[in-house]
Amino acid sequence: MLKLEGVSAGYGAIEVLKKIDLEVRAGEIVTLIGANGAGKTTTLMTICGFVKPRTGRVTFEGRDLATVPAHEIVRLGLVQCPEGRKIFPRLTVLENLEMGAFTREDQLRRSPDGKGLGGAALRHKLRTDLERDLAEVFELFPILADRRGQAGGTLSGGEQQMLAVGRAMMTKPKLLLLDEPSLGLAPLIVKRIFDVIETLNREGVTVLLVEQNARMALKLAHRGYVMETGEVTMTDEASVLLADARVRDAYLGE
Amino acid sequence: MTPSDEIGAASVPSPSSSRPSPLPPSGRAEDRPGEVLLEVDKLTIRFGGLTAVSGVDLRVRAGEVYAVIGPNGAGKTTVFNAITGIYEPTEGTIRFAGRDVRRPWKKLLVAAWLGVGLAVALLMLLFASNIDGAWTASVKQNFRGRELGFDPGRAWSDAVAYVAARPRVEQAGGRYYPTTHDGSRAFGSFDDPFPAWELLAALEVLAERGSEAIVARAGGFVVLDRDGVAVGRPFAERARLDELVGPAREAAAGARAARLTRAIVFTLALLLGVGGAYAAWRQSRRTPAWVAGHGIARTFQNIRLFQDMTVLENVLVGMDRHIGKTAKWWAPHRFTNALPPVALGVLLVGLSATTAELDADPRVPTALFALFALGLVGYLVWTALLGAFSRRDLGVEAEAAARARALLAFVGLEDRAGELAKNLAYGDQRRLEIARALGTEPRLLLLDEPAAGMNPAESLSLMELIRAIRERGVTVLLIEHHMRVVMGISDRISVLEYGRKIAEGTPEEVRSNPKVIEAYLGKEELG
Amino acid sequence: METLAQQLILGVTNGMVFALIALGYTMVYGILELINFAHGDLFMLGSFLALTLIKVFDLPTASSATLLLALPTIAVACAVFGGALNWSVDRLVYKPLRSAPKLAPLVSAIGVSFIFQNLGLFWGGLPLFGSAKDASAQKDVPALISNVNLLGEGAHLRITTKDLMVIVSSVIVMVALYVLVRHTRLGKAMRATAQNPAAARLMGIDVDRVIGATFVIGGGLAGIASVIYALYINTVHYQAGFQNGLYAFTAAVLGGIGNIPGAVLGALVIGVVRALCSQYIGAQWEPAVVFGMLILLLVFRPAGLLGSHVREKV
Amino acid sequence: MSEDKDRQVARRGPRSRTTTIALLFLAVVVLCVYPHFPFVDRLFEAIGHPILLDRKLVSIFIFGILALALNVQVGYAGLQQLGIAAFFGIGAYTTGILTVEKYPFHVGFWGAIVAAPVCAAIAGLAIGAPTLRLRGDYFAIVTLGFGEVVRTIILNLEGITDGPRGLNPIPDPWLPPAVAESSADPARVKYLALYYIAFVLLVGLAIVFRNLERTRLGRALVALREDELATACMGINPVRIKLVALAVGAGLAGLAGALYSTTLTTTAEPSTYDFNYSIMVLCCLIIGGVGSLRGAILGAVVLFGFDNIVSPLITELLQPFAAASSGNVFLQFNNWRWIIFGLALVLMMRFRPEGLWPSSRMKAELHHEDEGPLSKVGP
Repeated sequence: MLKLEGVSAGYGAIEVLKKIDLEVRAGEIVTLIGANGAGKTTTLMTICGFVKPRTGRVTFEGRDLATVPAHEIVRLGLVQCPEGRKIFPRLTVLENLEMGAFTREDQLRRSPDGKGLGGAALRHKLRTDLERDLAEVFELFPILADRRGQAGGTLSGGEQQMLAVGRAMMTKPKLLLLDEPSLGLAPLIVKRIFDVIETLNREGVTVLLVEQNARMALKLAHRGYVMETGEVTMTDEASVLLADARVRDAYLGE
Repeated sequence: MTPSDEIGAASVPSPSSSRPSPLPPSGRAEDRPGEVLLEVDKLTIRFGGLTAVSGVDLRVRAGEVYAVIGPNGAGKTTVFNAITGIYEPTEGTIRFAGRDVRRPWKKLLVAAWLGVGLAVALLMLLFASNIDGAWTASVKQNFRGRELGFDPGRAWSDAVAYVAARPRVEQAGGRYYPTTHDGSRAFGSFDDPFPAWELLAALEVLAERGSEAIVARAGGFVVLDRDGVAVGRPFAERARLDELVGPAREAAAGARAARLTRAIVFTLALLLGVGGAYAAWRQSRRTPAWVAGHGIARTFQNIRLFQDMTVLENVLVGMDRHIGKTAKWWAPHRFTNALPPVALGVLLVGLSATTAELDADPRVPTALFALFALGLVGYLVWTALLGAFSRRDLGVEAEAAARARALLAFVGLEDRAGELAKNLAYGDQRRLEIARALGTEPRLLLLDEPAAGMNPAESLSLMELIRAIRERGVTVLLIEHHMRVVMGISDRISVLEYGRKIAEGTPEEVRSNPKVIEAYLGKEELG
Repeated sequence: METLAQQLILGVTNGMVFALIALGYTMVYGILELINFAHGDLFMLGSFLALTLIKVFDLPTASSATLLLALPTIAVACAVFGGALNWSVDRLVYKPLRSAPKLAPLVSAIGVSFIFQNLGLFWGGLPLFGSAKDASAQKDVPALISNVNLLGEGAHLRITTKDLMVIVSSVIVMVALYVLVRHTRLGKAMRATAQNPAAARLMGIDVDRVIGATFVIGGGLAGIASVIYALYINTVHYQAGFQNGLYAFTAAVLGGIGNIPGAVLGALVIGVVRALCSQYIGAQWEPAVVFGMLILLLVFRPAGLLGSHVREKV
Repeated sequence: MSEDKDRQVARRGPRSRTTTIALLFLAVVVLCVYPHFPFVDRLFEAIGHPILLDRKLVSIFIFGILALALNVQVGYAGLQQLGIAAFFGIGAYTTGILTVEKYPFHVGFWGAIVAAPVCAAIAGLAIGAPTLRLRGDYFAIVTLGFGEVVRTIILNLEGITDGPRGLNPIPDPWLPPAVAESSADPARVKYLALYYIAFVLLVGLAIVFRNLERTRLGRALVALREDELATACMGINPVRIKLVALAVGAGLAGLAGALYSTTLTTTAEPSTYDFNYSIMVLCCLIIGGVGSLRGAILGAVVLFGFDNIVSPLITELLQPFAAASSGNVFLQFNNWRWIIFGLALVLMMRFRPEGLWPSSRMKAELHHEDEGPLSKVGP
């Protein structure tokens, strides 16, 4: 589904990624673990088109992303839920979620379902789709339903993270990139978020998960990649990695 | 893809259990272990309508490692920000080593606001009373060229009279013209300034009292008040007097109105000035710099190093305050250093000045004074800036650099001193931030998620570091999510949730507290 | 009392024109945090275009029916011109500097402002406006809209057709802008971009296009304002953009920069203060009073009248 | 410190460092003797287009001092200051009021040169103390507004400042008789005196600031520009440092004002001290390199040189064409002035934002693009 072949990228004079190869197949949860500064976030940024690869190719469903601008990549169904919960602080929870569905209209227009529809019918379909998806998000994160009228910036950290995940879900991704969803959250909430990721995956969303909490990530994922200073140093089935002595030493702390 | 053999081994710094503590003693009074160092009482912080922290109490004792845990958004960092003076608490107090963590009120400062307020008010008063006119009335009118000179006393009284909207007498060509305060209207012309002057003043008095002016004959014509008491001196012609009374009374009324406006403007401006100064001071009562200067240092959640400075410079910035104490600008060596150039300048100026014929040129004394002042300013500049490069100051800097290096060695960064901070690895940046904070010679060190983003091995060596810091006699207060770190090094733990403290105690107590498990830890994590 | 009422009317009318310019400042600032110094001069160029069109089509001799048709057309033309120019400037000058430190676009904006002023000078030197020697002189705009008092010639208070024209047209434009920002997809995208450009991009919003659209809208508002201003004040000068731009910018700051209703409120306040100042203190003190007020306000309310204080996240 | 030196060497290489020092030294020596051997002027006179460089050098020095003053505020303290002309004007008018014949003070040039900076610095403190806590852009607007307020006040207090006429004549500086009698031509004596006073002040200030950059104050300033809050948490009071920078910058601008008005023998009309002038000085910094001493001076030379030497020269050379087409607005070089400035600024920001001759530190600070895409666009 997603394929990185020999991708190098960086900022200014610094090369962060050095010839990365990475692959995500449809229906998988793949996790990317590694120390801070290993280039995990940069990898995600490169996939999303925020950072252009210097060498190598990023392909999504066979399509080369080199020439596709960042906002178009979202429309292809490749969505990132960024680190540090970049939500819209002065929009309400509901507006934040609706913002996630921003590209929906364009997508619908292009899709076969929406081709023949006129303005009113299109809007009606949009509305019903939106409401259905909202209900789905609220079902997963009931707390968001309670706070739908509240400004995003006034939510607590955990709620903001849920909002960010919910917002990413609203874009109806085929492939969801999650950047450290557990960062700075209470263990209890981390668990909740991981449960949601599992649920989403069962519903057919492919997930690429970047995580500090290597143990939980590897328990959840099908496969894992280990990154170190800009290079992928190991890749295997998650259970194998979990059992690997070197991984245990470096990332699991046992 | 071949898995590297070096995973972990390369990225994990060697454990530093045998790390020496090479630092000289901090020079502060040693805190007695067990004594309450930081006391946070019923701390409440609201932003707009949102309550971030409500009624939190913390007691941190000297010599312990105290951890604050809780979900993100529970208000932990907000508490830190309040302690370090970044936020002003809405309610509650924060006491450090027995004193309030805010700048004390000082008489001098009260006087300073009043001064500022008065200055603003005076300026506004001048504007309200037409600063241009005041200048004309006081300076221009009273300066009649070099030969005739300038009477400062008269100028002052004229300025006061102008601002107070009192009638004035202007003179031209040997005759006197009594005028309204702003000079907009003159009343006749006289050989003698007194009658007209006093007449206007008298009329004004009467207008203010609201009493009738009576013109009567009593050895000349005078104005009488209602009781028949003469106001002003006799006046020769009745006709002239009659002509003057009406307009003069109008002028008096105008002056009264002007005085009223000025009084209002003055009062308002005074309030504004004092209010502004007070607001500024209130804001600055609790400043991070002041707090840091009193022994509380901190690190930040998302590392805030000076990225484009070297590692060593980062630590030196932290030590700045203490370098400053040893290198005061008035230190004696600065005076001696500055002496030769200043003496030379004075000598040169003096020589050239004495060659002048002092009596002939009246500008010479002024020039000498100015040169003296210049010398003084130059000297100050010299002492403050150039003097910093005396050998002694270089000594101070070198000593500071040595201490900074010792600090770097303490956190294990001794061989990175010349590197730019931004080029350090993530874990090293955290360590550098701690070293920089230690540079301020704190009694209490606040660490905001020091282990965030560290792998387990790095976390372990961080724990070592925190223990070493405590052994140096620095109390540590930290926020952390990594339970392993928290449980491993803390003496006591507080748990916050939604801005409230839900539990406090030793790691064991907290770990088994059902409220904490429910709200924060969850069940599995403890296994 | 009548003088006061009269000055209030004058102030509100003036304030409306400033508001249109201030909106352009505040929208760009809201999204890019850039003080677009060239905005005032863009407005000036717009008024030159308006004057040129008026002269080219010889409107002073036209019938009032023609005028009714021609003036909105000119307004649209100027709006298009302003929007296009502003957009091109963004593309050529500011866009390459998106990631640079804040001083860089600010200085560039000052540079563009200089270039615009000079273009205005050249424009004024065209043979159309008479002798080229007077390029820097003030140009008169023919009085196309009558200055008749709507309350009757005898009335103490004067509200003229001109005042009405200014107020009505400005209000229409502002309402249109409000609807655009509140209720359209573009408006939504603009608000999202203003709050968090990176997240907006992750939502599939083309941030560059939104910024471009903001410049177009801001420029368009300045274009419309320039026509209204030319017809209202009846003069055009190549340095007028600087003074008016400064007042408009002050208005935006006064209201809380980045805040759209704030800009309008700030502009009205400035218009009224200027009018009262010229009546009661003296017209020559206007800049001192306006900027003095601005400084005082910022001391006591650092985020402006309607702005919200943004707390730095530590 | 050896550490320091190592780094500098590593950055720029020893050769360029010595070359720079040698060049600077040469420039100082040449400028020291230039009034006596004005070879450039002779050259242009020979061509038939006198440019009077020697006269204009005094103005360049003064402009350089002004640029240094702004550099303290903008470059060192990182304040976005758009009203330096106000302090310049305050200095000039203080000099005017304290020295002209019609007012009773007569403190003379030497008194004014002390009083003018003091007054300007007090004005700087007065405007800075309540507003320094404002965010960068807001501070820019406050200083811009302050500039306008000062200009308006100077213009309108006609009773004091003589409004648009300006205060004059401002007397020549008192000089020791030995100096004053050194030449039969008093104008030449005055010119030489002002030349050397301005030159010595400029060089002296440059030395002082160069040293300041290496003191702990310099270090604190760098830290402050990078992260104000973190600096404050190190026990360094940012407000105090910024206030000092503001006052010092304002005072130096006042000093430049005193020199300027003495050179002109008038305070010049108030509209000299307007926003455009402030921007001109800012342009000096930007062209030369914000925060760089040598850059500020270079910028002053380039900008002032262009405006007062090159531009008139080109105008003169174009004279035949301009005259032929009777006032074609495009053919007067002077009319292109602002386009050239504007383009220079825009192109500069696009291609060399660090300026022509930046300091290595500032260069690093201005190239912050390497931080990743999400960090710079956040709220």
